[in-house]
Amino acid sequence: MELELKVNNRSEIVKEVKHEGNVLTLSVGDKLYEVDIVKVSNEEFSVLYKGKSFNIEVIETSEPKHYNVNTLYFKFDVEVIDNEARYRQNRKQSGPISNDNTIRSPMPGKVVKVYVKPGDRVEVGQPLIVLSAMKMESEFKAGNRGIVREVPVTEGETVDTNQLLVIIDEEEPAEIS
Amino acid sequence: MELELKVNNRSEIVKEVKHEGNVLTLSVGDKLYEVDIVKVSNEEFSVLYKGKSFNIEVIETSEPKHYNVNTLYFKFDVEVIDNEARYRQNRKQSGPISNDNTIRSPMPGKVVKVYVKPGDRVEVGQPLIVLSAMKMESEFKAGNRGIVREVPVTEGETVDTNQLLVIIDEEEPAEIS
Amino acid sequence: MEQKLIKKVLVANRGEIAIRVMRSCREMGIETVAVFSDADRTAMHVRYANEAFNIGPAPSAESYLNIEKIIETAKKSGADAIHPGYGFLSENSTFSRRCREAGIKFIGPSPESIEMMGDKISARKKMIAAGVPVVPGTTEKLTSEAKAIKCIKEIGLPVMIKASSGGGGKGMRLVKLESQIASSLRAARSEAKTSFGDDALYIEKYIDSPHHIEFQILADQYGNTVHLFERECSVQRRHQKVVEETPSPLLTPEVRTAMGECAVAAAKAANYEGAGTIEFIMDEQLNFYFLEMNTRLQVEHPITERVVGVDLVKEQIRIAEGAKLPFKQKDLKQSGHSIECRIIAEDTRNNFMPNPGTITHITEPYGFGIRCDSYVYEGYTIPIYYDSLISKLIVWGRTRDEAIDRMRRALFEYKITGVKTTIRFLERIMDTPDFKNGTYNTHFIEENSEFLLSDGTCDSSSEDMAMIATFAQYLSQFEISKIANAAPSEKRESNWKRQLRKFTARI
Amino acid sequence: MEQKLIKKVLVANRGEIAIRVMRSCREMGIETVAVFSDADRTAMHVRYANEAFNIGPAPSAESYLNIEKIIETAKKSGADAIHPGYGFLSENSTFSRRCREAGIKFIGPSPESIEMMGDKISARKKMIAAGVPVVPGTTEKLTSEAKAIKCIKEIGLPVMIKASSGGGGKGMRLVKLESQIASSLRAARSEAKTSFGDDALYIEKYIDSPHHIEFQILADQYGNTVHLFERECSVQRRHQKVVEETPSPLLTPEVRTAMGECAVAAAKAANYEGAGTIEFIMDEQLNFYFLEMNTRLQVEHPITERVVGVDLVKEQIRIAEGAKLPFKQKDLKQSGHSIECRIIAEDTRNNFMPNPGTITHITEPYGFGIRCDSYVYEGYTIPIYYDSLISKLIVWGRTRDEAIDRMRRALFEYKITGVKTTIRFLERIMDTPDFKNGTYNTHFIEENSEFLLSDGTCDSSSEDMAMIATFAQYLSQFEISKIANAAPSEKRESNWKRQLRKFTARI
Repeated sequence: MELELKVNNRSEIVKEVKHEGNVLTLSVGDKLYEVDIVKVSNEEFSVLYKGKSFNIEVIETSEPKHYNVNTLYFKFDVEVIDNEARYRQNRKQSGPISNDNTIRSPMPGKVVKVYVKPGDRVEVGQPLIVLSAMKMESEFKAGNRGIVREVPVTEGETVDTNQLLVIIDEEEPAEIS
Repeated sequence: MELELKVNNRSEIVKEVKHEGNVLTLSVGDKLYEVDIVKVSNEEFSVLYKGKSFNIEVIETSEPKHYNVNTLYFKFDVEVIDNEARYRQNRKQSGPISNDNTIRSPMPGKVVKVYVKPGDRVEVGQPLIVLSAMKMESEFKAGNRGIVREVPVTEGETVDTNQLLVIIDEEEPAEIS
Repeated sequence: MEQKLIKKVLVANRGEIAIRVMRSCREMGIETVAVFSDADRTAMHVRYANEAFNIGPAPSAESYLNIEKIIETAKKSGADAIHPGYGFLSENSTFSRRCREAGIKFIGPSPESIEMMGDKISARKKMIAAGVPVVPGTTEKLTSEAKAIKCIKEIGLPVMIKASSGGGGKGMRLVKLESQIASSLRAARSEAKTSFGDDALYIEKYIDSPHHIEFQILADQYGNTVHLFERECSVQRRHQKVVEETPSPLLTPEVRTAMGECAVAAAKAANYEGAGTIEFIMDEQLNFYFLEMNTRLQVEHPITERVVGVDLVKEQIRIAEGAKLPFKQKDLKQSGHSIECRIIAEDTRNNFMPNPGTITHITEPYGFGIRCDSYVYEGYTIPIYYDSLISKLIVWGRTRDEAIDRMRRALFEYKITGVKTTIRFLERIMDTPDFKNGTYNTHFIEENSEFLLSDGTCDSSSEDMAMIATFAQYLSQFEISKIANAAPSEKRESNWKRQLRKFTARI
Repeated sequence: MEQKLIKKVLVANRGEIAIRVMRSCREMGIETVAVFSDADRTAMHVRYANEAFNIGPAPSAESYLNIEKIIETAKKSGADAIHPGYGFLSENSTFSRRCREAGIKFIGPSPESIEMMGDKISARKKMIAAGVPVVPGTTEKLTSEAKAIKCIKEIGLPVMIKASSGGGGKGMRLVKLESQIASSLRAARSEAKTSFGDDALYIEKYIDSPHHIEFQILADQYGNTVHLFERECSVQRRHQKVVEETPSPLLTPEVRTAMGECAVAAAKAANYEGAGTIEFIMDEQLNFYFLEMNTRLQVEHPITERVVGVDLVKEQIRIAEGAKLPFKQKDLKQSGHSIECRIIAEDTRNNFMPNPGTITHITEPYGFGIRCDSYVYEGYTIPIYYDSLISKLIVWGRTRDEAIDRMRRALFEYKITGVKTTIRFLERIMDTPDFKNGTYNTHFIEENSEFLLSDGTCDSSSEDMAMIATFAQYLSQFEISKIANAAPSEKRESNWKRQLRKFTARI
């Protein structure tokens, strides 16, 4: 078993060398580890390495092959790189997936106010939409001048993290009069 | 949906009448219930009935279609009666499944001493086997006079609940001299 | 007044405070009624109560703030009293009045007391009359510059000059030096005139590095009033308390006594009944001024309970029943030190944005000196409609140092996954020198923000461990056959175990 | 003696006590080393410690009692001290001596103290010399009937006549009336002669309805010794403590003072260092007698910690470091009331048979005045090799009545599924009149067994609810399409949610 893993912009090949009972010998890049590792619950591992006791959570995310990994004091995003991931990554590098003209919700919440509709002309800083979550309201403003292309949500609708709220087609900035 | 359930020697037909959202209307025997019921975890239900709040655990057992059900203060064994269960029940009534001459472990533990082997003649009260669990030792004695037929465990072996320890072929009681 | 035992309490609240109130009711043998919105059917308070009734849609205005629906539910369930918790209707005088009209005991003060203390100007006047210090300042409009200068001299620098008709910072000037007085007055007047068409000014003492210190009081229906000492609440972020402790590391015994006497005088002036809190602002020279009264239980009440040894909810209920206070001021003492940390579902790395979601896993801290008032459970989805407080962690220690050590240990043990929380941020607070030394004021978080939000140094070996565990997780999903079972005595598996196995295939 | 700070502690134990010790170490900034047997790889103490090492096979004799292996592990890990917890090697003088030889500090008394107090006869003699009352009785063999009668008259009835060389109840006679003395002596002598070939007798005071009361002591390396008051441990089943409380409802202030002084004298006589417990037996007239000394931390130490406000493990460690006691006797006070219930994995309906197994679900109690020292977690399999204690529930109340109310509430909240536990049995103890009134002795469980083991009355509506929930469970497995989701804001599902869904399909 061999896997390419990526964490904090560092990519390493992790390779199983031996696996007897709880004791797993593996290489991470050019380093060799012998760990006593056991799964204590669905997403939690107890790892003993050179006597040190580590508790590590490995939690699946909504993105396939991406894991949130929590050690005692650190949180990591670990990605399993395979052919599919490599393909996606290449695509990502060639074209922007998000920019200032696409507004997505940063948290689950409820749309309390929509100020604009498709076709509206908006100026920099103009309020577009207000989201409410847990007694806190956040107003989202236009980052660029442009024409509203899409507003796929309505007032009163609940939205999830990362859900699309507004898309704006950018125009050239107007001359300052 | 209709099901025959058995609890404490009482059998009732439970039948779904209506099910809208969380609200389930059903009959238990000739009584009609309208309950607001929701599953809050794998084996736990929150039930509101006439305003009263109940938390009920329904836990699968190792026996199929038998559930341990815990309400606040009571523990019930609830059995789902279907054709298979009816067949097994009929069998059970016609022939004994366990008797004094079959000794099974009442808990998981370790066999620390085996006093007898197949073919041994044993008297009433004679020690047969000692089981140890959690710092407590339990000695199992012969309930009847007889010949040991089988001892399918050995000293040092760990056993699970209900595992067979000794079988004795009964003899007629000896005359008291 | 005659005593009337309460048999059933409707708790007009949700979250941790609803459960906290129900716990004391249960200990007293009192039945509890929960109310819940459509978003809260699976919430813990619904499951904990003896009875539970839906009172409307998710938005608070249509459920937890719906006075008539709550009164109707109390009548339907036969509750003889209502506990409002904190927030929602707890400081709503209309609600207190409607309870009185409906013949249901409101566990809290009268509508008259709530109204008197709710209006800042009437409260300030009442306090002055009762001899309680308020922030020094003019109470009348100043139109002459000479009079303004006279006032400033009386109050003493620094002062804040404000426009009488003002708001939003317009016409406001902070004056620290005597040489600035005249020019500042002129600038403020001109700005006030332009902004509000009225150049009248108002002058208030400026408290430079303020401390927020509050006193817990209890008053029965017979005028007996005691205080249960202070709570230091200066660790705040955007006026939201984050950490509270008692005793305050700042107070001297003399100042404590003086403040306690003022707190009792304030409560008496308000004709107060039940549990309440007098908030003070204090400067570095330990001068203290009345800020406002909270006519309800506070979020941070547990630290007082721990150090004074009194269950405040039980006392609230007994007072509502018409009992006399069971202790006098001299019976109450502070013993040891207590700290509370508020665990909030927010993303400290993303401007403290609320972070609702589904709780996947919780490990709560335990052991000597630990209390945790929480309401979430594994699999529970925190709704987006309400407050983001998910838990309060309270510790006690023989000394302040021991309490801090214990809090660090408890925060280390506390694990919540599924939503982002402030746990790590709170750990950093416990490590901040200003907090450890007890030398902090309300600017603490602002002044220490860099330290509080910095990462620890992460070496590559931690990364390696993260990769190893991920590898193991991946392995366990694909190589079921390689299961090495750590528990030695499982030969036969129950259905449950087989089910579980799917998820905990041990590698 | 010089002070030497401890930097790393090996905890030579498992279960709740190992974690309890590690918690205090963590608060003190001391690193911890766990040791574990093959059966304990997934145990919580292994996960809690900074380091963990396997020390052998599951049976205790080959792991937790393996002195050389533990010393070797301490050296390997660089631990400078060993905490033995309770049980296992905690009262083993050889272990204490081996630690000393290896240059590792044993957190506990010297081997000499352990040996002196471990031998009942030498301890009894030492106590008599120190002026501590012991159960009155002869210390020499009685062979003449006249002398025996004289002794009995001196001790006073009732007495127990025992065969000097005896054991197992043979040659033993309880004498309550004067008229029985002569015949009982004769019968005992004859039985002793037949059974052991020796008709020498021994006479001891018989304590009729005994109370078991113990005193906590702390002694530093400089001879400073204090007691931390009593623990009432009379609720026992087969000599196993089940519930403990402090203060004892039986003691008067005068008797408490007298016993405390005896406890301190006993510890001084033993040249004691560290935390220890002096056990007394007490009759209905409050006469008390030294029973034995436990030269270690007791299971029930948390109730003392709560009422006196001292972390006993921290004091043990500080004493081991060579620190002086930080308080004198007059600084220590009892505040409020504390009760501990032992939660044990046993089947109370099946003769209290141990009931190991896998924990499927736990809900631990929380809130004001609750402490829970546990070590199990969901999915953990309790091994068959060790003690069946899984958790200790400790409550505090301002009064004894409040503590009992709180314990009932906490037991109500405590839910453990997967193994049978004593929780329900403990709830019945809290409801037993003799316990509520505080009028109980060591016969309590025996005398109240019918009440304690009886079922509540169960009406058919509870049965109906059980059937309804079972029906719903069955339904949820077969009608996945009918899922009605209680949480309103879930539109998009994470993988995790999809996985969970399989199990929590809401009906």
